[in-house]
Amino acid sequence: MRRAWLWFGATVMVAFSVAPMATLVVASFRPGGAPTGAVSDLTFENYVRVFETRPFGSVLLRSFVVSSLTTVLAITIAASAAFALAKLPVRGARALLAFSLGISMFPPIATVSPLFLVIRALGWRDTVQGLVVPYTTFALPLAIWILATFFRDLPDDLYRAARVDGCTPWEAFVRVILPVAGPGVSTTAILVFIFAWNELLFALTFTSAPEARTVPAAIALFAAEHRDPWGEIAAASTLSTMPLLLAALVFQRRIVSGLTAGAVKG
Amino acid sequence: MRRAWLWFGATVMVAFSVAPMATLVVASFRPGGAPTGAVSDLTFENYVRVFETRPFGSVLLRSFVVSSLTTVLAITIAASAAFALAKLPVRGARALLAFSLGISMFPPIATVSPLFLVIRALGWRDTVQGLVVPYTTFALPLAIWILATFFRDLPDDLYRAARVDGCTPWEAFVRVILPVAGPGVSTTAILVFIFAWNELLFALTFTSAPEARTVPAAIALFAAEHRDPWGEIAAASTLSTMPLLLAALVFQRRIVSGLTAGAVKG
Amino acid sequence: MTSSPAIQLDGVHKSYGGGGAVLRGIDLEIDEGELVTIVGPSGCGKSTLLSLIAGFERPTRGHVRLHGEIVDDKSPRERRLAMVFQSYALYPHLDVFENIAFPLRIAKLPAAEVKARVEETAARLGLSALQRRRPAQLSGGQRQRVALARALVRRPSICLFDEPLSNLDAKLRVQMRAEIAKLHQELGSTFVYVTHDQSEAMTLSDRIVVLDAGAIAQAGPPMEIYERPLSTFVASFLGSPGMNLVAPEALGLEGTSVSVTVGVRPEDLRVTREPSPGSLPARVYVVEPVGSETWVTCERASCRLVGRAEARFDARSGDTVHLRFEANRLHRFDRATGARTGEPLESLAPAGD
Amino acid sequence: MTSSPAIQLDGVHKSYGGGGAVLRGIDLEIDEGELVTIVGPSGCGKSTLLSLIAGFERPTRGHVRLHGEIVDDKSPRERRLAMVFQSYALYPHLDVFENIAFPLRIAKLPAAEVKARVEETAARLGLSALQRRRPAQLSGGQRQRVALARALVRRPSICLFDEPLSNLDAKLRVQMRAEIAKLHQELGSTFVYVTHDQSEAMTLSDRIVVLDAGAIAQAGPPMEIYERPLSTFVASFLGSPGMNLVAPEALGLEGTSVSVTVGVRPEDLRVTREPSPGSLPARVYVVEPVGSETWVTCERASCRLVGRAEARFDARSGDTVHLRFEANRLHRFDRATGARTGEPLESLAPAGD
Repeated sequence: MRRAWLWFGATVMVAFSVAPMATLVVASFRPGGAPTGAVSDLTFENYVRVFETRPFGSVLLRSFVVSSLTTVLAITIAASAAFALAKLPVRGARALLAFSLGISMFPPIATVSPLFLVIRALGWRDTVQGLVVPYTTFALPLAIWILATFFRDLPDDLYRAARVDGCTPWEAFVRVILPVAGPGVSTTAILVFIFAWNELLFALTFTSAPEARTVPAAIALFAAEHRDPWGEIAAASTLSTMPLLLAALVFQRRIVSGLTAGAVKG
Repeated sequence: MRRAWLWFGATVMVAFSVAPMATLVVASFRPGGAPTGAVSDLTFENYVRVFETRPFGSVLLRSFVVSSLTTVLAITIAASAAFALAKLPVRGARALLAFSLGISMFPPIATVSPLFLVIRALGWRDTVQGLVVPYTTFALPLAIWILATFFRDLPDDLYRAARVDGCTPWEAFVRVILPVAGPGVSTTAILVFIFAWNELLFALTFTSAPEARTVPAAIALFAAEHRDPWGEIAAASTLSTMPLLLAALVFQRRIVSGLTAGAVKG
Repeated sequence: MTSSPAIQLDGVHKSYGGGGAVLRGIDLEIDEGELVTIVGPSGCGKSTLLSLIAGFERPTRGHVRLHGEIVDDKSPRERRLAMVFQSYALYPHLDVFENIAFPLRIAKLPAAEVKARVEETAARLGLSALQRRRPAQLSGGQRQRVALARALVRRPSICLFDEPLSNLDAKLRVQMRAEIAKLHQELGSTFVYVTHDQSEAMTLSDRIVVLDAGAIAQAGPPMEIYERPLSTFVASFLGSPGMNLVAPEALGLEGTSVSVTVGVRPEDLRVTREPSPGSLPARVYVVEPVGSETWVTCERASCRLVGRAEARFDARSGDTVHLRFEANRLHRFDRATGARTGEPLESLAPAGD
Repeated sequence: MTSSPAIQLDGVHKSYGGGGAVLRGIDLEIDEGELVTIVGPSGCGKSTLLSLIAGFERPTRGHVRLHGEIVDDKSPRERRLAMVFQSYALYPHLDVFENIAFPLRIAKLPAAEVKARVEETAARLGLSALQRRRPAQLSGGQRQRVALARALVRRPSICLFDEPLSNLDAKLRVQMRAEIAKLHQELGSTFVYVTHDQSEAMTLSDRIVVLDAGAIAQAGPPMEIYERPLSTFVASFLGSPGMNLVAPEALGLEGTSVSVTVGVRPEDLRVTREPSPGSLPARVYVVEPVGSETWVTCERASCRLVGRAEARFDARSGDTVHLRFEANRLHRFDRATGARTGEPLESLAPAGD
């Protein structure tokens, strides 16, 4: 019984996530992005075209800058806020956290138009901050929540011991809480980075210059062009997953232990 | 110092999430959706038009069906899987969970085109399952992760006691683990529902019939029409947040305690 | 009653993937109706042993038999044991009545019988007035009673206890200990009781099994183990304060040809201010009054010895006191292996200091 | 040394929003160099008291003074105390050396002095060989030593201990207890030691403060409290097993005009198989051998009494035994209030049964 479920689950997962991914990678190496064909047909043509006929280099750079800044900003704010929520006796902390989580759960499609007016009024269209600030705002609640969960698991005595040993609250946070919660912080950082890297709707709305787009927005707009860009879409998509794959490989152990800490037996 | 940060944070949050939301609601009650004007101008015209000139009733229904089915399916599978990961000695559980989390983190824009081919091949365009199955697949890893975290916090002895008291593993799961983890399960269910309710990209790609669209897809396509639909977009957006707001009000205590369990001091 | 022992372990080994063995060849028979405590320091494998009997894990080698039948592959459900957990493991979403009724409900007993048996068990454990409370509304001692009631409501022939008292405070621990002993007498079930607390083991058991690093160091009735420990490990583990284990010189004894460690229990080592015939002088290290008597830790020949003095013994660190003991209360162990090497040291005559 | 007490609590109240008071008017002075244990059952407010002294919380009413100065609004950092936590609270990302050095590094001491002082403290606590280990690689006892070293490396004038031994096993607890007493003697600092374990309080303290429901039930030297408890609460809390508290009839005594509860310590109640002049018969309820002696719980006049018998006392539940005690070892308490009402009951002549 249990085995049957396992196989069923694995099949669905392969059909709907692994298989499409694989198809995509294969297509990116074929002329015109045809999903099937002989092995000898493999080519780098699509990759070359992505950079030669489009500003994909600057798009990648922009994506990287936006995602990194969002991550740094969100983690800095979220870590301090989560620490306060988890370890200091803040009045109404629960309600505050629940409210901000609630806000971040409203449909992005509903807020994108009024937010566009704000961004335009600030003159932030096509700027880095025009994406970083809304991303940070929307990533913050979940980041605070996850980090607070990690911080909460740290024994109170650890913070108290640091205080008795002469630390100010800030010193206790920087010298004890933060290093000890290291895996949790990196996990959260990676989640925020991925959110910013993958976000499509805001990126599409708040940018118009081709160089100011992020990767998902750029890929989405390939399809709006006159000729069939399937091969280039595949190449760009594959390229866009590279940084995530690389990060995953580099931080593999940390991510696994961070993500599965407390979730898996033994 | 701490106060200054708090005010700064609150301001950013208001400017980039609360304010746009409020603007939207106000605009939905004005002729043509003009964001400012006299109080006497308030009208239900936009709401009426959304239902009279468009199939918005069936869109709402479709959204509700898709989101509910996704939630039921994802929670059923995720709860069993999370239970197995958290309480049974499954070999390679960590790696499996990390792998599936990794899969769900790839850019949706990258998988949407090959996934479209799968959906088309199965003849699932414009169908409920055409959205429910991919949604479930993508929601599953995070749902498993969150649930496993909740289940893991339950003492092992609870499961062992149920086993000694004569339960099969399944009975122990249904009669002890699930009821005890109640708040965690409802929290996860709400997160999955919101994900499915808000999802735009797959909904836009895998549906073409106006009646088969979900709310975000329908709203996104308002803008593609010939005349300026700003007032109707505002009305539809406001309507689309209603179920979430209602659910939030009804389950308020559960959500707050579920979301903030373990994250907030006291 | 069958003639087979209630529980029988045949050469049970247990190791976890990669790590060393947690249990190394345990042979043990527990008779119907016995109360056996399994005792040892943390990490000695005693909880693993209980897990193997309960069926949460299976032995790597060897067999577990219940009433003569090999049960290695049976689930906890099929073994029909009861168990009391250190954390109590009450079901927080059920009230006291439903917690106690849970095993009966799972066994699908008729409602009337469930009610009758739960009420009888609740009454026996003094829980009648609390039946509608949730576990969160109970004190530690009450939770402990509910856990006991839930285990005993099924009238199990075997009941396992995994350090059931270690979350209670000292007062309640002593009180519950007596109640468990009494319950065992009344019910006649087989109790297997795991603890790290030697005083629980001493006071409760028909038989004590001392585990050391995954093997049985000694098994037998409490007083037998107390009076004739087979190794320095057992000698120092049982009794509080534990037995003094020192070089023979520290007790003013002549060494024999073999290298020995001499043991003397603190209660057999009288500490007095004034010298008496045959007493040995020593320097006070620390004085610990416990009310009814005073434990005095002394230094002599660079060994530390704990001895007993009367209740209001007045001495300060550094004072000179005098130790007296009877030669037939001494124990002798091989210095290298720690194993008991012979009868008490009567042959060694106390020498002048 | 100043003339003000090291720690002074003036009418300290503490309550949390909504709930009742956790501490109700605590007045306490702790002198320079004293070792005071604060003892009581869980929930009596002893940990809150320590939090108030350490500065994690501030009193709702009243004041905390350190060396004469009111410190209610000072942070733990400004109070310059040291503290040892129940959970040890070692910094898991730092090795033993850095853990011990942490308070000195925060105080920005020069590296050479940090090194010298850490090494001296590590040596004193037998940690020299472990300086490069991480806390996760240490045993419970070693962690405890590191926690002690970290607290003492600053040579604090006041050191707080929050149940520091309760996570250790019984053996190690007894050993560390003696070491803490020794450290106190050597350092001359003021130690405030919170515990729920009466035996730690008895053996360690210069003075014991017994807390009951947020108020001081009694304070004084251990033997004074042990021999002259001011209430039934204190009488039953100190000593193990605790004092027997029964109606006078149970001890064959005539009641006087006032309603009294009579207390007798188990070690003052001799249990024998044979009757002797003035002894009282009783039925055995349960027998608990502890090695050096045997505790026998008896039933008499529907009261339970614990008495002491010799080591190999052989009796079964239901047997008749005989109790003997000396009248000057009895304590008398008011039955309604629990307060001590007079000198030991010499006026009540033992009656025949």
